[in-house]
Amino acid sequence: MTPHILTRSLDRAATAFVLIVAAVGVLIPLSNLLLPQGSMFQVPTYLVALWGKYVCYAILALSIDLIWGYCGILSLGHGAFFALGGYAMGMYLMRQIGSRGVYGNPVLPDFMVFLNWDKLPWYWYGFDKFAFAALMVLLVPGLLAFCFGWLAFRSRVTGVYLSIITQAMTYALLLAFFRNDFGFGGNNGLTDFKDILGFNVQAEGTRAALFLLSCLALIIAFLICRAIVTSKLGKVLIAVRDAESRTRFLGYRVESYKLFVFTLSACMAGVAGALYVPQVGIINPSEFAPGNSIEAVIWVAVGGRGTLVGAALGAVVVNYAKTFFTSGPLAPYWLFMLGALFILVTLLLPKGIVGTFNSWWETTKSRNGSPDADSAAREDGVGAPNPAE
Amino acid sequence: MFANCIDRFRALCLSILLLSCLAVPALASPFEDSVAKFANDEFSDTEAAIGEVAASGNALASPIISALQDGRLSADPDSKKVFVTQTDGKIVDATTGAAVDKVPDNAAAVRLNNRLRRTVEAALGGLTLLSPDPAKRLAAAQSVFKSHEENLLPTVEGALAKESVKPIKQAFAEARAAIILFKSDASDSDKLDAVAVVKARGDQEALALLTGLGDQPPLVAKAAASAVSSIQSNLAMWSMVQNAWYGLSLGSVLLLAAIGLAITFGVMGVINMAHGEMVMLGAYTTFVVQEVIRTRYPTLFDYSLLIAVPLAFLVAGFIGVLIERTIIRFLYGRPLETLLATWGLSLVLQQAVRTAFGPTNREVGNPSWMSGAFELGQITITYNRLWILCFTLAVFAILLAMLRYTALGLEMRAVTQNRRMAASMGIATSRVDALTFGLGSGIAGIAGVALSQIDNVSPNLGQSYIIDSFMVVVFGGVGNLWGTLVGAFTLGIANKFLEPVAGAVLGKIAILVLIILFIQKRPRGLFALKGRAVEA
Amino acid sequence: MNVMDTRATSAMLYLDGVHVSFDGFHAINNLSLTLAPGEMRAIIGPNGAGKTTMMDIITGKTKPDEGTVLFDGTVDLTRLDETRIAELGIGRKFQKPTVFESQTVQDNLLLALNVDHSVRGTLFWRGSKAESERIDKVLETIRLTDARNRLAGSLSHGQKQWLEIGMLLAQDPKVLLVDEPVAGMTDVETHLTAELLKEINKNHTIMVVEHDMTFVRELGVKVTCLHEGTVLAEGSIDQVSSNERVVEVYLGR
Amino acid sequence: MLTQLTHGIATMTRRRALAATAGLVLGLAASSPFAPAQAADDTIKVGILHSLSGTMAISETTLKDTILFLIDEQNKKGGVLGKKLEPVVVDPASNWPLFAEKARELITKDKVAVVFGCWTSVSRKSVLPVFKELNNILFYPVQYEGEESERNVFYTGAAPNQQAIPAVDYLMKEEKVKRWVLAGTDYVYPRTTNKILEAYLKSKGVAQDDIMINYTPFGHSDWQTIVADIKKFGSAGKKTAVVSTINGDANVPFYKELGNQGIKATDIPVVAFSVGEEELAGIDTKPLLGHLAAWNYFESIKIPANEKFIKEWQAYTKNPKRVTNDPMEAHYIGFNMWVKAVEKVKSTDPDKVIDALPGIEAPNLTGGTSKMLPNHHITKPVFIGEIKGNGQFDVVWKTPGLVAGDAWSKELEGSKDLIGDWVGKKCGNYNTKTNKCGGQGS
Repeated sequence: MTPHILTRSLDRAATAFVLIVAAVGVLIPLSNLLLPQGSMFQVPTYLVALWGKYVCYAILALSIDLIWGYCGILSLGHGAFFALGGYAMGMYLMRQIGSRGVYGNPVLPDFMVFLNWDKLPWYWYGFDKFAFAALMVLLVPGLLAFCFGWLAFRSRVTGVYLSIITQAMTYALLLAFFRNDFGFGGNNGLTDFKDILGFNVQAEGTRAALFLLSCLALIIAFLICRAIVTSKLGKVLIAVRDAESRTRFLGYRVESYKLFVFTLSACMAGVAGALYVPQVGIINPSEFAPGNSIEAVIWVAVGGRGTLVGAALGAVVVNYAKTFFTSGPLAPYWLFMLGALFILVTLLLPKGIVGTFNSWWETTKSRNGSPDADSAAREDGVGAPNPAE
Repeated sequence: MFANCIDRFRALCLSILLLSCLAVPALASPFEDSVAKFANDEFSDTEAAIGEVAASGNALASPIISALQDGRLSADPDSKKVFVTQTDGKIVDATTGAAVDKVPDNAAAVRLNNRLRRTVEAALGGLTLLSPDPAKRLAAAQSVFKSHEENLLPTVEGALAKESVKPIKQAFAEARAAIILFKSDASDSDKLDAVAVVKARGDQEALALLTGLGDQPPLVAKAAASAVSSIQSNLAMWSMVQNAWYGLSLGSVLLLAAIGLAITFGVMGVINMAHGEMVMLGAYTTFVVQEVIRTRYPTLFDYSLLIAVPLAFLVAGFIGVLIERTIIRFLYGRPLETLLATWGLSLVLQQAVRTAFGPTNREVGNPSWMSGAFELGQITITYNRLWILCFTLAVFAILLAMLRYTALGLEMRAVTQNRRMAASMGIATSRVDALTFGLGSGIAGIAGVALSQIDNVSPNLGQSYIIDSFMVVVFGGVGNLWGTLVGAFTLGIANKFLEPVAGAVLGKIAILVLIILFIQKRPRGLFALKGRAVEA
Repeated sequence: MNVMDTRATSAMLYLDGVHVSFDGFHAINNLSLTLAPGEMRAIIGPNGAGKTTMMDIITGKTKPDEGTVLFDGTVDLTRLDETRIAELGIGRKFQKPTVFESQTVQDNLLLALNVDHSVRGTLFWRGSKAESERIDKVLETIRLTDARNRLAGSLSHGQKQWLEIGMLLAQDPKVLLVDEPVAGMTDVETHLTAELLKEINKNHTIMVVEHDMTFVRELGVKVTCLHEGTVLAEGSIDQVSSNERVVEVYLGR
Repeated sequence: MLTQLTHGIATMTRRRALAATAGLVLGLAASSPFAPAQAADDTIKVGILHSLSGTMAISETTLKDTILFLIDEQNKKGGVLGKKLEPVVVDPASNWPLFAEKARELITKDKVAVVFGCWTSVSRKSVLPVFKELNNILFYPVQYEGEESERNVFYTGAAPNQQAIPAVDYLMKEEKVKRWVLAGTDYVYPRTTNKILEAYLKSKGVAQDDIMINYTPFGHSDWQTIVADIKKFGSAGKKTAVVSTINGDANVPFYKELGNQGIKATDIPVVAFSVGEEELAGIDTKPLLGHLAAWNYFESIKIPANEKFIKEWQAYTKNPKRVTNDPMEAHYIGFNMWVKAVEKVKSTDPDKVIDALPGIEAPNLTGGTSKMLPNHHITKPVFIGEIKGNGQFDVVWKTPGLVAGDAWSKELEGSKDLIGDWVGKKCGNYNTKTNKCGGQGS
């Protein structure tokens, strides 16, 4: 990528976001590793894992925002790409267990031994190599998205129809991965990981490194998204979102654009899944559940659709709330709160947290007669999406 | 020959005793001993007691054994006394038939297990072969067909000779054939005749009987083998019909679940993710109705569903109107945001029901007219499925008629086709919106009443139908009720023909993949609206 | 080569015997029409006459059930999709002004420029002087220079109409299909629009659909009146408006 | 806060903003809701990790109430080591990664001494690494597929040899069953159980043709085809039975279809391993009379200890109809074992308690005394119950004594030489052939 794309994409808010994430990525692991336990600023290890999870969710939210917020493709099956990336990583981690499994079989993962499989299925070959697995993390979700998108966008399946068939896709995958015959551990999925690249996944250092990597991935994903949405391509995407057939009459091949961002977004979701798995320690078919994908869309809606910072923020805020409400005396009522949050945000904050903040900022600034009201209003280089699709 | 005579004589005595229902006081002490064995609370003793009591020829044998079958026989382990609680609530001593005031406190119902239950059935079959009640005779003949007790042959033959009701006579003939087939000293020609009779019956029980014959003379074995293969090929043909029926039945469930969505989503364009929860509310309404009926008016139980249908419509419809007024109406023209808000709503409703009714399944009973099954040729049609199919079609027809012929229906169509025009013609569009959404939700509630008959009534009920419902509506074509109908039945039948080949899981996956591919071919479903209007 | 063929090959747009029906409703019925290069043609007709459907057919949005649609004498438009047709050089302005509301006026024009429209091209696009000069020029033509940084959604109705015409200019097509360009405009704006179209016509072939007879008269071009999907009359505005059938079905009273 | 954040960044210099951000981030991360709660020294915290929402709430909510009840009872008796027990309830929401997160939170933040929790195998697998890493104790109360013995986990539910195999034995002996349908939900527990049963049946001379295996997805609701298949399979002239490992919600429509299609227990009995009193509470059981379930506990068992437990439970939940079931009894046993072990070592230190637990005995609710074995499973009696018309079970058979739970199945090729022994060998997967810890090798 040429440098001008990068420079163009970094305005003040974006720079701030990158710096914050970088600060989080460096400071949390450092405080965890260097400060003495019990110190006020020491972040306990379990919080490193927890925040690592949030960061992965933020990447997933970015990938959804790229297609939904900027291109109007509402995928209710993005969890599928996340999970596929996770499975690719999980398969690598499974192979790393080697003979340390409970049955001590050097090649076969435990669940295969206990289903009496005598050899590794062909699609597990190669996953003992990290490079191969890393490639698959991008390739498998990307390829699925490409095939799916090629079919769907070429036939001009749009709007609700597209949302529903993406849901059908993830539901079909959910059922398939639940099948033990499918060879991915069935309902239990892949778990009991030991090493990643020779480091113990449970060691504090590894966790800290994974956290740092996740933050790095978030920054890279953010920069890629920024580069795209601030390029002319981004303008075309918004044009497609707001008036698809108009764009077509201008001579743009809309399906190619959609296919490009959809595939890219699936790859990003795959990376998020791959980083997620070693940090939570399990990947299982419930990640394919349609409800998960819908929830991820809601993070974006809460944070602010069509603003990249908002998407990432929404993921963190909703999941933080979930963590908060699922323990303690509020535990039995947390679904009420989550449900109410979704309803209230769509009703009262249709632009999401960041979108609403931007509007407020704009009015405040213009009231104060500040000259560059426009740049604050258009934090990502564009106006907020027209809610009416 | 001589033994046979005695058997016949005994059977005659037995039948006279049973028919006349004379309360001859049992003098024989062996009978008392036998009955007392019921009090031992050992399955082996109970089994012995059943055999002895059944064979005793005592007039009390039949009441005792039927009491045992229904759990009305109790025994006092200390005094070894056994009591029969009659169906009218009176209690008698099992050995004497004398009335007793009450069962002693330490007496407990005589317990059965499955093996004993079969013994009881067989014994009762023998005892009721000559019952004056035709239904009992038929049941007896069928249980003899299954148990093929050799010593019942004379009784069966006697009953066969006397029977005048045709189907029962047929059943007796089949029971006799079954006994003869298992009788080691029956002649080859008798056995060949018996094979023919059983073959003519042609159902799975006949098949079970013939395949379980064991050692037979070569001629008979050959005839049985050919009968088996003929029954099997016949049954294979029927299984196609059966699959089609199952498909229709599954299709009706899908249609029922989707039909409300066809209104809210198809006609109004509101993606209502809380649709499944409306179905759930309907099911819980049924539960509440049944609870009230159970505690207050137990005699009305068979009418519980009839009462629940309008109530479920009102409850779900009311909540639908409430949702429309407080949430959906602010989101018109933003279908995807409606999706998110209603998803949140579905979480709230689920948890609300979980809080109010507890997380576990709730029992919703089947009224008697929805229980059981009947045979049509060689397929079993269960009443609940049949009623659901009829009910679904009725709901569909009523809805269609409503949209076509009532003022509200006309207004609904006007508003969905051209809101501004409708408003300018004096239609209160917001009222119509609320009522349309209420109608769709109300129909979902009705669906809940029917689904409570075949599925769990739990807070998760709705979740399991939402995806399928959307698939049906999208597959059929949004905005077209007939499309929803055809879509539901197509998916149902396709699923049921795939299931035996691919298994339930792969079958379902295949259906999903087919839907995805189908939408590529026809992006707007089976019955898409064409023209400029759809682009608007 | 017979007469018809000559007409076909020399025409910019050539429609012959086109039929289209939606669910049994014949929207277009044996429609034949020829547009010569450099011509401006006004299309009039009552609602439902098939004007917009005709544009849909030309731009590839709707496929005709039968009939011939040729562009530039040789290209069969019925086989191509919207993107390809737009690339060939047929631009369209919609009945309801359709601009990209959440983007600035300037960006709307930028998107319309007929430069590389591939994914790669747009991803690595960097503005050139030539491009910005062209945008400046178009902005001037459509009198929106001052509004260049405003969001298109905040423009007035008339300004949106003009922006869309501006987008057509930026697209620089061979044929412009303009659907009701003056609907909702003031008299002054209408006049200016007519001037603008005449100016554009110097370099482009134009087909205008319009109800406003004053406007059509001001254009002073050949007029075709459609009715029930077929050509009812064709000729100068005076000829057409004096045609009895036209008066009966359209102008009325 | 967001406003301040962004506002701040806009006005401050970048360096100062960065410093502010750093403080904020760390503050946010390290403070609420994760700041270690000020643990009162006079209480011992007990973690409860059961789903209160989502699909598993249907089963797990009761277990949460059970532990709360047991803690309440224990506190009435004066608590443990003179300290009151304090329950810490979290909701993992039927979400497996959330189980791991919540386990971590319980151990690290709330500093619980022990956790009672999980239902599904996958939730246990998900929290397993957490318990190993943070060295805490999990009591797992549900029957499961076995093939596991971990130092930090105590399995108080049944292993396959404590449920499946006795049930099959019963059917063979009492019902003379010759033909078997193994019907299950497609996940690990049914798969493994069916593998074990298949091997076991074959060892008893059952032919492959006489075994039909069928798997259905979770929440399967249309059972027409499968019930018809079972009926067909059952009409081959041999006594047929269904061994059901069908899980959760799918049971209700399955039994309803069985009842409606007229399959009676006297024709084709169904023995289920996942259907207890709680599940039956949602079904009209009259058509199911005589179908069977195999468990280590039934509510209907009439001994004083059980009757007392039921009475107190119903009083505690203020619901005279509230049923009890097998996993509740497992928690009852596990809880009492933990209390005894803590009192024995006079400490709640996990290492000490883990070492003390094997050998601890605690009365169960069926009249016997269960013992914690070195493989962290317990001894239990096995009962076969027949469904009665009132939603309860009638015990028709029981094992003569208590059955010791096998961590590793003898019937499976991969595990037949393995044992778990945390007392002598200090190893969960000790190979008795090679005399080495660490599984099969090969």
